[in-house]
Amino acid sequence: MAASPGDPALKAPFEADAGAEAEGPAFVVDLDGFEGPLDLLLDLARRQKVDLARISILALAEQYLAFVEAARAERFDLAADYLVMAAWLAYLKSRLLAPDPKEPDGDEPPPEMVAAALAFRLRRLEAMRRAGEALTARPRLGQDRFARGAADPQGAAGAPLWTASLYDLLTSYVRLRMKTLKTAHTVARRPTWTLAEAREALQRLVGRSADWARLDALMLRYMTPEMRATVLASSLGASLELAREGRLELRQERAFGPLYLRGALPLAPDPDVPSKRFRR
Amino acid sequence: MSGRDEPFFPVEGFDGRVSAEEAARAPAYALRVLEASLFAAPEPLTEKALAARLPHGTDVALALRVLVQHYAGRGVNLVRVGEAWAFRTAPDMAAALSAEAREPRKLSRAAIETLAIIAYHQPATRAEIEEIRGVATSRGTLETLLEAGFIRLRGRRKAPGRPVTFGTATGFLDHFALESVSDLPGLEELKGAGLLDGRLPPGLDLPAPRDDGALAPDEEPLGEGDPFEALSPDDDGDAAP
Amino acid sequence: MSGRDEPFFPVEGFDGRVSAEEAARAPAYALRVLEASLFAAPEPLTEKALAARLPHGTDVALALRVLVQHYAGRGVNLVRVGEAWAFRTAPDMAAALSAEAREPRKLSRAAIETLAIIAYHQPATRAEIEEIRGVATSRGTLETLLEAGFIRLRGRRKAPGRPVTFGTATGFLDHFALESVSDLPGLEELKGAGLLDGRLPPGLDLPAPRDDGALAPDEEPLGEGDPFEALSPDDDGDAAP
Repeated sequence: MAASPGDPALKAPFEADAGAEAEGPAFVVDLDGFEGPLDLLLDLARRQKVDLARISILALAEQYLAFVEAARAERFDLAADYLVMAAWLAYLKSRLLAPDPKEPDGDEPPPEMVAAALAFRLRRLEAMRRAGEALTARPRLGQDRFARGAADPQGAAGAPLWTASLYDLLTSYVRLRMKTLKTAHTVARRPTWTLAEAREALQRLVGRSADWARLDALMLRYMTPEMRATVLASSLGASLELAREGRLELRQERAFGPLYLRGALPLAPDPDVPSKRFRR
Repeated sequence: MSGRDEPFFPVEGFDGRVSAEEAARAPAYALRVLEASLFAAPEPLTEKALAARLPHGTDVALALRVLVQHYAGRGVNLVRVGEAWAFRTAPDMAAALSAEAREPRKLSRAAIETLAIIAYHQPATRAEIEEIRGVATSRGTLETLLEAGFIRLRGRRKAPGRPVTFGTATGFLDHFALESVSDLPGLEELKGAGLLDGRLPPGLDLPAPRDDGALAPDEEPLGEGDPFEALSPDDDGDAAP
Repeated sequence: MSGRDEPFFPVEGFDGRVSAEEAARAPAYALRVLEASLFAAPEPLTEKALAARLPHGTDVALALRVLVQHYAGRGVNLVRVGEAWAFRTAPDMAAALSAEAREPRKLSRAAIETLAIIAYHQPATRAEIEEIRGVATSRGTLETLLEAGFIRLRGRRKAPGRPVTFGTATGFLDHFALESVSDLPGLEELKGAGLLDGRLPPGLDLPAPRDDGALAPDEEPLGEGDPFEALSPDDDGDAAP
């Protein structure tokens, strides 16, 4: 339920003494107890202790604004809805207090009508709330009244009567379609050429060939338009790796110039040597 | 409830709703088939379904009235549930049957309120529910009510966007011991007070509840995955936005 | 069995097993509690269990005898099951019950999905259904839907293999209380009703379902042959393709 008049959460903004909260955010206004501004308004309206049909909207607007003011003074962040309602009520209040003498200005309904509509909505919400309480107070199936407890072994059944609700139908359809979409995204995932693939291809292409060959020319066959970037990146990475391991040699004449490679010398090199062979 | 003071075996004197002569016209065979059918059926049975089990031409309505009357004072009553009929234990037997009582279905306050609005205003669109409650309706709330069999998708409003309308389902009547939605508590009063009238004229609207799908400052995108699964299962109540 | 010739409401003259004076000693309250308990219990109840629900000192055995006698000629009888008691439909009611007593069963998820696809995409071939579901559709699933009267064979697609096309049947509209398939909600309505998350992946579109009864331009009549053959190969259960 919404906070009752005795609820400390609600009292806080009104009754907290200013000094206590001077430092620190210890102060919490439990707006979670309210289901939005209308709920808060209804709670405030109930405190006018009159028939909801005769509440003063002006007084209600003032109470609401005071509540919001107090909450803001405590540096409490109010959800946007509460602030929008505050602005709306402030405007309504100003119109109620100072009616525009030159009346029919635009299509704005007179403030009294707007106030009456708000009062109506509060009464309607209250009525629905009471209706919900009245419903749940009824003798409920499974708690106060009971259906047959066991299947009847003699109530032989024929062909099953298949049932499903429209809700089942719609949710399962939507679920399916969402799933299909997700799969489509996976398929469209950016293609990659892994380092392992590059390594394997390089070893196959270069092998022990003693001739220098341009890396991009060697890789040409793999470079479909969408694969170009990944093939270049992976083959460069793999060739550096292979050079470090002494399996091939790399040569580049100048910065950003083409990269040449050839098979390593047949003699197994000293582990330190390969890095020296890597000339820039 | 009727009954406790009536004789346990209602002999001749019916209480006026069904005369003895009328009752005599309801053939015993039909009454027995109805008893057996309604007893054996796991769900309430419609008059139409019951008629299909009886010899052609049987006055099903009369037979049902005879049975209703016969069971009125018993431990088990024959009750009407919308268009259908079912045996249910008498409401005053609750205490004696406490062993059978299940954990009450936990409905959040938001769910109860939403259910009441749908029941009293049906057919109601989501926008209408939100207008009355003044807050956005969470998906979880409607799902809970749909899954419980309390509400159903009725159709669509003939209005721009043709929004889906919700209404109560048979499970609602059954659960809350209502014969029909016209038996809703306080319905006439609310109607008389004009509280069930349609939407307010435009221009008199309060600021509308926010449900534009846009992210609030304290939210982040769902990211990958099934959006259905992303809804936490306990997203039952409506959070104040 | 007993019953059909006996008066439907056993008046005074009990058949000797329980005298009227005896019956009068069984308090109505006890009889009502027994009725309600035996009806609501998930299993037959022993005399001891029943006694526990009654005021101390109640003559449970007598009360049970009174009830047995009362229900002797009815559609539902009170019977002894081993050491316990339970209500059962009268044995001679079996014929009347089995004729129409169809146990409502929930459609399997596979069946609901298939049905939904057919509803929105009709006319749809089996291959098209499988494409959307991502799994093979078992013959059993389609047969269930056909037998339930939810779908029908519409015709054949004018395409290689001339695959059978499926559409919804009148049973579908009846069951889901739709006037026509075009009343199925579209994407925006589902969203508006709160059945879809606000943040949908782009590219999700729902077709506008239609079923005007006539064959589509790319359809032709079913023609000769067992239409069920079109459902083979016979594989039970939905398997991944």
